[in-house]
Amino acid sequence: MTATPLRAALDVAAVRGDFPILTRTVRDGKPLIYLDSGATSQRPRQVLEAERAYVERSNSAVHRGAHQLAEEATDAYEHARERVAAFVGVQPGEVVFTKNATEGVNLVAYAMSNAATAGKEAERFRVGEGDEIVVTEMEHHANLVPWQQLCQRTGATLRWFGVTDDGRLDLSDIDTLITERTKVVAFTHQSNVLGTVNDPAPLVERARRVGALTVLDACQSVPHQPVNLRELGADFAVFSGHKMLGPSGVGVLYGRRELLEAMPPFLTGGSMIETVTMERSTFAPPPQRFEAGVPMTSQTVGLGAAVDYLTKIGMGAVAEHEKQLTEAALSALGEIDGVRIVGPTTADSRGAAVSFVVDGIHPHDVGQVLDSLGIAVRVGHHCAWPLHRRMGIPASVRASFYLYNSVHEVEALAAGVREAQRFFGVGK
Amino acid sequence: MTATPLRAALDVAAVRGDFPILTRTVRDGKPLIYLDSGATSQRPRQVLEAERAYVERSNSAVHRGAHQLAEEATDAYEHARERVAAFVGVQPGEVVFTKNATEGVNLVAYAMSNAATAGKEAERFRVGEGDEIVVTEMEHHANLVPWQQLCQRTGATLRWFGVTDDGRLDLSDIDTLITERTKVVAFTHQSNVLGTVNDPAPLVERARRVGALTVLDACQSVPHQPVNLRELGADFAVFSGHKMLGPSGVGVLYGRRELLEAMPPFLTGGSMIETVTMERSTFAPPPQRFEAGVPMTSQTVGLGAAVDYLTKIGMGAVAEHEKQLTEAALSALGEIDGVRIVGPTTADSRGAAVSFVVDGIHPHDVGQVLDSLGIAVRVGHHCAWPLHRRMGIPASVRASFYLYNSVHEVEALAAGVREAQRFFGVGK
Amino acid sequence: MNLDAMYQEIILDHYKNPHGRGLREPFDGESYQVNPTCGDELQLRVRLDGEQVADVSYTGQGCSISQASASVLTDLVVGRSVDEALSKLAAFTELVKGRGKVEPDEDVLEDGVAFAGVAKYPARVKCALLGWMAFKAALVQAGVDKAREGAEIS
Amino acid sequence: MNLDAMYQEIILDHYKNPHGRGLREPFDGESYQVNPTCGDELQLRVRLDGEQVADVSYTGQGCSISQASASVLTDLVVGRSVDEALSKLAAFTELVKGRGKVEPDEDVLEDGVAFAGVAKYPARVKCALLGWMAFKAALVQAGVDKAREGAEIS
Ligand SMILES: Cc1ncc(COP(=O)(O)O)c(C=O)c1O
Ligand SMILES: Cc1ncc(COP(=O)(O)O)c(C=O)c1O
Repeated sequence: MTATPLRAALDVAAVRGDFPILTRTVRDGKPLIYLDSGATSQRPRQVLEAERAYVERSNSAVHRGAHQLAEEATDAYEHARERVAAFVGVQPGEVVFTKNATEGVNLVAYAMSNAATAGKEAERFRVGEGDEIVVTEMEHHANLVPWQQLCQRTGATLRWFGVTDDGRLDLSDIDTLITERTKVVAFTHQSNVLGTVNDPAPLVERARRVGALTVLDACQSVPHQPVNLRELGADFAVFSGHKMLGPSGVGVLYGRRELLEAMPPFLTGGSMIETVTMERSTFAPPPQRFEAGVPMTSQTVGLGAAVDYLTKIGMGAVAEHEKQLTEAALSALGEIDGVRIVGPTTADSRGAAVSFVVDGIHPHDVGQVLDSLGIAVRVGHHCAWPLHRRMGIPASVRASFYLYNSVHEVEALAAGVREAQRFFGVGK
Repeated sequence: MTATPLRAALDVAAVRGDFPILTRTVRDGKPLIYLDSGATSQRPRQVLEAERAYVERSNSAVHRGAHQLAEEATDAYEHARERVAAFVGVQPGEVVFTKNATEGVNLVAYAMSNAATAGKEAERFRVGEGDEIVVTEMEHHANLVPWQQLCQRTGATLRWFGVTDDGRLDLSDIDTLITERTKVVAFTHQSNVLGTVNDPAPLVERARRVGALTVLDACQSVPHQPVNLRELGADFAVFSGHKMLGPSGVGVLYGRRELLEAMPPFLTGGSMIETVTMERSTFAPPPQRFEAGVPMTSQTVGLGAAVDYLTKIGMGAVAEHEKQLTEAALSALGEIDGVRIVGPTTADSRGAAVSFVVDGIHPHDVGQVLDSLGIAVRVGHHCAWPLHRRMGIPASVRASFYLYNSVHEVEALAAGVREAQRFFGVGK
Repeated sequence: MNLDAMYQEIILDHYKNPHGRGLREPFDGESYQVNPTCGDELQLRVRLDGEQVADVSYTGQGCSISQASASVLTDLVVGRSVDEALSKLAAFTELVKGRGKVEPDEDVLEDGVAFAGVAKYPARVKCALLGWMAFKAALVQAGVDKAREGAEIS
Repeated sequence: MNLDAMYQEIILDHYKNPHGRGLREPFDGESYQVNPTCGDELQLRVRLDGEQVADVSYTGQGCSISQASASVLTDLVVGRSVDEALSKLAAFTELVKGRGKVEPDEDVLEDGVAFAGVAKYPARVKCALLGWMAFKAALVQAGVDKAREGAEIS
């Protein structure tokens, strides 16, 4: 019996029909070609409608009322939590809703410095002088700066893995980087610039061996491929609703249950307490402990609908579709003289963020020409400045694809780059 | 010439027509009587439509792209900031978008402990042993627990103003409470339980004299009365979008410009940096410095629309309308034997949160009876547990009114309370 | 909504005339539970006699549901074996968390079946379980193996 | 969109053949400016001769707009009085922040008028102002009174 790997069928035209914004035109009537989903994705009708139905019918404060609306709101909120948890293979109690992934990383980093003055159960989160935090040179600022700041607050030292010339994580010094001194290993699952997909296994294993916590930045993986966080084994992971067809203003921090249970709170206030007196407070169990104040209720409902939408299409199909687009882009751009791909040049262990530079034209100017053709890409360092420095470039152009993009749009991108070369009189 | 104070005309029926949820029924066909706006308010069609129009047309990451959508999104976001700023009489650069008011208070409290390891410009934010933070006994947990935690992190001491039996702030010991040791005076503008409106002037003046910072919890005032934060003189203030007809997931921190400029960051990551290397980062000027990661874009657009809506109706008219409802409620509930109002019993310097207890029936049970009649109130301690303890009660029933409530609904509330007494066989 | 379905006579009776109320000595385990949203609180003690629940005593303040539930609890578990008590706990938990879809067994739950109406109001489930959570925690404190706890309450 | 409206010949010329580029000594004030979203950077020095801007020298890397704008800047301010330079700065700022609604005065801005097209693209305004922000900061460092800075740039 031979397994025939199915090229999963994703009907791009049908998918596009669900996204109202994709029918609009820009710059004097050019159809929008949206290749900036790595920054933020678009929301399908189903998400907009779920959110609206909630607001028009059940909107009220969750976990705080005894009336019917409050009941419905709480159900909607917790039901969203269940679906998001199931989507990444974890328990609902392990899912904390944040405003974005950035807050999630900060939450863990601050909880760790808060551990200094918290109870004994928080001991394993404490960091101080002599301790080390390990990150990588390909991190988004969101998974770098909070750790720098944690070091600044606590006196710990930041260390990092380098990146190879072809944009892969250089794990050759793993045993000297991750040591008994290491408290946290924070790394990205998928680079938002290079597209590189990192295998968490060696890092998780080594971290576990030395007793360090692992924090996985899953912002660019969860939206684009099937991800089972439990299987990956990281202790914590973060991702953002707005990058996976959901609303802005909602993100997710996953934490292993026993860790969340021992971890001190971060934001404090209403809904996260157990008892409060003027003198002192005690705190609710997770996930409530980490959700202070009235939460982003309708946004979680929207995120739940986004997860349903993605599940219905199938994350395997999404990944497969993106792989086709990535292959097409790597080949079409690779053919252009004077274009250099920043990151792996094949689609293996690689996601659909394709960054490149064009000899003789600044990325900003390339982006402007593409924009004039209706093609929305991102230019700059994409919040990964150290990575750009490592790759020897100040900035790059990034096209990032999602389930609603078509091969036709990839071709338009390549044609647009040639047009930029023509306009600026470079290339042949 | 005599000034005739106009009873401002607010057309409740017309207003109600803008709120889709108010037409629904609950509990087997009872028309919804929503008296829980103190927890969260409902959103008018105009807000829903503004948000939807944004998402269907311009949705993209703000401050991060050079394409047309990113331009439009950035404009929409910054335009919302301008309108929110104007609504409370401050400059756009003094408005920081947070996920809720709770985050706003935490932001200031964490920035203050971060000041310990930040540069010299942050000196005035530093707190440590011997320093004092002053709050009040009527604070919402959101303006109490973060200060307790700041004290725990830094060794500072928490002190507080008491509350009088009739629910007013007891300022008699202001000169011994706010002293040269005081670093922060944090207090609510309007109590979410008592309805009490506090005059910020004496607190702001005294704090200024001793060089302490003031943090105003404006969650319950900005939605319900004309508020000019500049005139009130507080250094910082917070409020939440979801309590003022806007979306959940967006709140506001106001900070005086020179303070925001000197204040260390709180959440760190993308969009709030100036330069980043692996070794260290520098940070953008405010307000960007305090808005890490992709923000709640569509939600700020919704908040902008909410502010427009309120402005069109006029905050004077809103306050006047609520005053009528409050007077009606105080009188209708006051007439019932066995009902005790928690807070001032006249509508002077008082907002439209009316809390009460009913002899012989636990608030939870009162709430349940009201719910069975379609009346949504809140029961419990409303995130003000120390205040309830001070008032000698474990919990209370709170009805909170807004511009879409009618005197008829107030009457239904009073009738519902009588029904609860009948059902539980108490009262006469 | 039918108020009577929630506030059945049995519940109101237990509320007005609670059984087993008061804190008694000696005891083997004790627990203080609080409902963080409404401030209801319950302090409960359990005394074991070998494998038997010899006494449950409690004090606290809260709504009719939480107080009546504690009263029903004492009726159901005092004099039973720990295993029996744990299976009552499991059955009661299943009932009130069942959103009105669980058919209660009167042989097991006796007066506890009256809480079937409460099960339809998720916001009140915590009230109904307050005493039971305290009972469970007190049992653990009294040395009953966590693994025997039976149905998870939370 | 008309690309030619933004990338006017004048701009492309300045980009390809920048005026005054390079860092020179001596200087009285220096500033390093960076565009945090795209990483463009510019280091700029100014030398004063009494009330006169004697030289502006700079280096850096960035897009055509930021580089051309720095080049135009040197043409406009070198040899002028500080006051004249500040009023050019004010006029240029007003133009590029004007969203395409400000009519530039060619007598004041000379080649700078070519940036009228850029003004329609708010994301590029920072690029166009990078050199001017550096110039302003360098002037302050060189001792020019902050109060004289003229139009606010930010
Ligand atoms: C007076 C007061 N302060 C603070 C808050 C906290 O607001 P949020 O939960 O939106 O952060 C609330 C509302 O819950 C409030 O009423
Ligand atoms: C890899 C990666 N990590 C973190 C983030 C931060 O996500 P957010 O801005 O939603 O917090 C992003 C996106 O901006 C990202 O691409």
